[in-house]
Amino acid sequence: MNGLWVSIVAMKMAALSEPVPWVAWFLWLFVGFAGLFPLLVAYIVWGERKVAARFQDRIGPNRVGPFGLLQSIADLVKLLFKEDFTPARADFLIHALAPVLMLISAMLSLAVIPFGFGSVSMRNDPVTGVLRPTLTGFSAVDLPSGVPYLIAVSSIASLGLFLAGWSSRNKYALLGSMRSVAQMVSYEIPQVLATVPIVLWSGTLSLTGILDRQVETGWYVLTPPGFMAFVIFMISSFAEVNRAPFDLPEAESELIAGFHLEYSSMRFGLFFLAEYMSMFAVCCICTTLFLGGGAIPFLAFPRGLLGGYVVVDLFLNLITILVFSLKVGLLIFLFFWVRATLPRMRVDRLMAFAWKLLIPLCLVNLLIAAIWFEIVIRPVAGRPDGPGFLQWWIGFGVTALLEVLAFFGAVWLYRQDSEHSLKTWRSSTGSKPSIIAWRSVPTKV
Amino acid sequence: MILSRYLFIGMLLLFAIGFAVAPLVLIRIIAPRRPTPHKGQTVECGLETQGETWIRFRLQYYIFALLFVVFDVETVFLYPWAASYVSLGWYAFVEMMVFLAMLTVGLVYAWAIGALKWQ
Amino acid sequence: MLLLMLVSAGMLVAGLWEILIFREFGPMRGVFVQIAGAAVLCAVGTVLARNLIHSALYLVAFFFLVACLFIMLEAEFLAVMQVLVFIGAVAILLMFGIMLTQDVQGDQVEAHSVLRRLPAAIVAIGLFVMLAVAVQQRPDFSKARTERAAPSVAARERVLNQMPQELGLDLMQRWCLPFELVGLLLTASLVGAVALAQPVGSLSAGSDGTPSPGSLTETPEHLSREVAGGTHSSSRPDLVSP
Amino acid sequence: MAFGRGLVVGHLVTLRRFVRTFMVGAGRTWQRRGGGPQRVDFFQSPERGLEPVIEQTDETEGIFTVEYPDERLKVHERFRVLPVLVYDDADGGIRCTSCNICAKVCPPQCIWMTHAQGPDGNPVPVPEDFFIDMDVCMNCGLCAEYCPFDAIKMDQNFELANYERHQSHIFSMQDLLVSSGYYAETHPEAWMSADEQSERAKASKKKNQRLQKALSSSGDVPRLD
Repeated sequence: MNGLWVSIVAMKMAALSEPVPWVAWFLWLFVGFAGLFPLLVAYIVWGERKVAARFQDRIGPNRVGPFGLLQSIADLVKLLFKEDFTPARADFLIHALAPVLMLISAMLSLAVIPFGFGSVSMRNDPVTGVLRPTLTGFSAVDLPSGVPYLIAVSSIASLGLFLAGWSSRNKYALLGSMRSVAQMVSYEIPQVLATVPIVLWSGTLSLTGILDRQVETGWYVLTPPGFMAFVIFMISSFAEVNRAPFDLPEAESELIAGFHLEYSSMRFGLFFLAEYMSMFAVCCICTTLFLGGGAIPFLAFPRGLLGGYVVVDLFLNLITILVFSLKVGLLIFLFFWVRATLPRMRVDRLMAFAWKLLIPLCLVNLLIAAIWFEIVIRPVAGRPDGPGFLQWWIGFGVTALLEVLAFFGAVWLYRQDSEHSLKTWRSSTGSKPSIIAWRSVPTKV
Repeated sequence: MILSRYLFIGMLLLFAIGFAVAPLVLIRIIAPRRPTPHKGQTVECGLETQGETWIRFRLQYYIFALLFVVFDVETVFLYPWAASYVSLGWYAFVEMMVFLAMLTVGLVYAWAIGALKWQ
Repeated sequence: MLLLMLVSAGMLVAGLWEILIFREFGPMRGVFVQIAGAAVLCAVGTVLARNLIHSALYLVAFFFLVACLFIMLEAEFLAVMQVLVFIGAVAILLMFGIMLTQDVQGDQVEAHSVLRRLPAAIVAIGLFVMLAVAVQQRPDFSKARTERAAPSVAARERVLNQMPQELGLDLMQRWCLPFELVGLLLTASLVGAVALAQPVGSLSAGSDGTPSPGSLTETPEHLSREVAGGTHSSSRPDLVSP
Repeated sequence: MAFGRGLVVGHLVTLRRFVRTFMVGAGRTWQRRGGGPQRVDFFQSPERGLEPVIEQTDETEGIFTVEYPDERLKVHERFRVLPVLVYDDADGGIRCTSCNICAKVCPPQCIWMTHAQGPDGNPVPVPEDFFIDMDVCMNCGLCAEYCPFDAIKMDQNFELANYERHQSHIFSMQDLLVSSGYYAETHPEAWMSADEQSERAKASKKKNQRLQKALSSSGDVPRLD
C-alpha cells in the first residue's frame, strides 16, 4: 500500500515538472543509506571493540577473518538466526514499532549532512544578501531549515525509546525508558542551545550554508564561544545517543539492560544499529557545525577550484569527503575514549548536570557569541577578505576571558547547590576535598 | 523546490521503514520460533513478576517534560532570531535577552524551590 | 503496522473521495486531500483508542501528518517545528502525563451518560462550524488558487530559502510585543506548573524566586527528603521512585 | 574545586594505556595476533603444542591477553593437575606396589586399584589396574604426597577437555602411566633434588626387596636386576 502511495506522489510530483534529481537520489538511497552507512556502522562497532580492547590492554576481536574484520557480519548473521520472541504480556505492535522509530530517527538525520563540498553555484549570501559563489554541499538534500530539522528528527528517538520500554511491560524496561527519556529531553536543550551560536554567526539554518561560512571565516571551534558550544554540544550528544558516561538507559548493573531488555534477535539488532548510526550521525553533525566539514585546517583551497570541470569537482569532493571522514573518525574515537574512561553517572547528578550547569552555561555562551559576532563578524560582513588580524585577536581575547569567567561562574554556582557541593564531602570525610577524596568514598556508619 | 526536497525525505522515511521492517520479516522466515510459556514470561531475574507494571509514575518526570517543552518552544523563537540577527540591530539583541531573561527567571525559580532536584 | 494500514486505508478512501466528489486531478490537491483524510482518521483513532498510549500514538501520527500538510503549504520551518515541538516534546509530555494516570490500559473506563457527552459534542461541532465559516469567509480563500499570479521559479526559491530569516525579521520587528508576551506566557506556565507540582513543604523556602545563595544552599534537603520518604511513599505506595 | 582537572587527568591516564599497547614490545604485538587454524592462515599459526610461550610478570605492560590456543603461558614446575603413575625408564618397572595408601588418603575417593596376582594366585605388589576418575579428582596432590614409593606424581597436563565424559574421563592405568624421563623433564628441579634422589634409591630398594620376597615365596625367582 505504501508502494502505491509512493507512486501516486511520484506521479504527481512528476506532473509538477520540477527538476527532480532522481538518479542522484536513488544513488543516495541504495548506495548510501542501504549500503555504505550500515556497513560503516558495522565497522564502527568493530572499531569500538578493537579500541575498547586496547584501552583495557586486550587485543579485541581477531578470530573471524583477518584482524576480526568479519566479526560484525558474523554477529549480524547470528542475530538473524536467533529466535525472535515477544513477551506474552507485551504490547505486540508497539513492541515492533519502537526499534523502527529509533532507526528512522537515526537514518533521517543523515539526509542533510554535507559530506563533501559539492560544487559551487551563485546564491544569495545569507548575511549580506548579495549574489556570490556558494558551495552546494555534497549532501542528499539541502534544507533551508537543516539545523532544526536535525534536532527534530533526533528527538523522535526519545519517543521510540519510551515506547520500547513501555510496550515490553517489564518493570526494569519501563523504569529504564522513563529515566532515559527524562535524560534525553534534558540534554536536548543544551544540544539545541549550543547550535544557536552557529546559526547566529552563519545567518542561515542550512547545513551547507553553515559549511560555506565556515570555509570562508574559519572553523567555529577555533573561536572561544564556538569551542564552548562545541564542548557543550559534544557532552549533550553523549547523552542524546545514550553513550557512556550517560548510558543510564542501559545501566546493566541496575536495570539489567534497560529499555531493550525484552528484545531479542534482530529487533535488538535494530536498536544496536540505531544506536551506532545515531552516534555516527551526531559525529557528522558536529563535524559539519563546528569542525568545518571537509575543510582542510587553515586552508580554503578547494573552494576556488570548484565549479569548473566535473572531474576536478569529483576529485576535490573525494578529498573533502576523506577529510570529513577523518574528522568524524576522530570524534568517534573521542566517544570510545570517554567510554573507556568515565564511569556511569548517577541519575540525580545527571539531571542536575544538564539543568544546573549546561543550560545556564549555554545561555551565557549565547550572549558571548553575540559579542563575538559584533566584534569580529558584523564589521566585515560582505567584505571578501574576512576579519582583520587585530580585530580577530581582540575578539578572541575578550570572549575567551568571558568564557573562562562564565565557566568558573557556572561551576561555582553548580557547586553552591547543596547536594553537589563539596562541603558535604568535607563534612563527611573531614578532609580537604580533592581528587583523592573522590576516590576514597567514605563508608556510611 | 521545497516539496521536491521533502519528497526525498519522504522516500528516505519509507526506505528507513522498509530497512527496519525487512529484517523483521526475514527473521520471521529463517529464525526458529518455539515459544514456550516460560520464554514468554517477563524477565525479572528469575522471579515471578509481582503486580502490575503499568503503574503511576512520579510527578517529577512530568515536571521535567514540562520544562523541556517550555525550552523547546523557546528554540522555536531562537532559531529565526539567530538566522536573521545580522539584518537586525541592537534592539533585536535586547528583545531576545529580555525573552531569555524571563525564561531564566522561570528556571531560577524552579531551581530555587528544588524542582530541578531529582529525588 | 496497524497504524500504517489505517493511514494507507485513509489515504485510499480520501483518494476515492477526491475522484468521486471533486472530479478534479490537481496534483497537489490530491495529495493534500489524502493526507488530510489520513489525519482525520488518526484524530478519530485518538478519540476512540482505549489504551491511552495507543491514543497518544495516534495523536503523534496526526501531528506528523499535520507536519506533512505544512510542507505541502511550503511552510518548511513550521513543519520542522511541528515535528520538533509536538512529536519531540509534547508527545513526551503526554506520555509522562499518561504515566501519571492510574488506568493506562483503559480497563476501567465507565461509559458516561449521554447527558455528559452532549455538551462535549456541542462544543466540538460548534468549534468546527465556527472555523469552517471563518475560513470560508476569508476573502482570498476561494480566489487565491486561481487568481494569484504565480511568481517566477527563482524568486520563489529565494523566498523559500530565506524563510527562517524572514520569519525572524518579522518576529523581531512587526511582532515584537506578541513575542515578548509569549515569553511571559511561557515563564508563567513554567512557574505555575513547577509551583503546582512541587510538594507543599518546599515552597516556603525560596518562593520569592530570587537566586540568593542562601536559598540555593538551603534548598530544604530535610524537607524534601521528608516529603520524598514520608508523604510520598506512605500515602502512595504504588509510586515508583527509581 | 578541581573544575574538571580529574576528568582531564583520567582521560590522559587511559590514553596512555591505549598508546602503551602499541608501543611496548614493538613488533611483538604484531606477531602476537592469533587466528587459529584457518582455511587461509594469514599469521602462519604453528602446529598444535608448539605454540609460542608468553611470559608474564608483574612488570608486564601493554597487551596482557594470551591467545591461549595459539600461545600459552609458561607452565611452572609446581603447577599440578592430575596424578599420574611413574614407571622407570631403566627397566620399565612400575613403581607402584598397589599398597592402596593413595586410595585411602584421597579426599574425594577417586582412586581405586586392583592387585596383580602371581601365577599361583598370590598377590604381587604391582597393580593389575589403576583407575582415577578425573571428574572427581580435585587435584589436591595428597596421593603423591603420601605415596611411599614415589610412584604417583602430579602431572601438568591441563588440556583434558573431551567430547564424552563417562568413559573417557575415568583414566585407567594405560592412560596414567608416564615414564620417569617424562617426569624428570617436567619437574627437573624436583627430580634432581637430594630429597627425591635418596627417596628414589630407598624406594627402589624397598620395592626390590618386597618383590624378591613375594616372588621367592611363590617359588619362581626371576631376578629383576
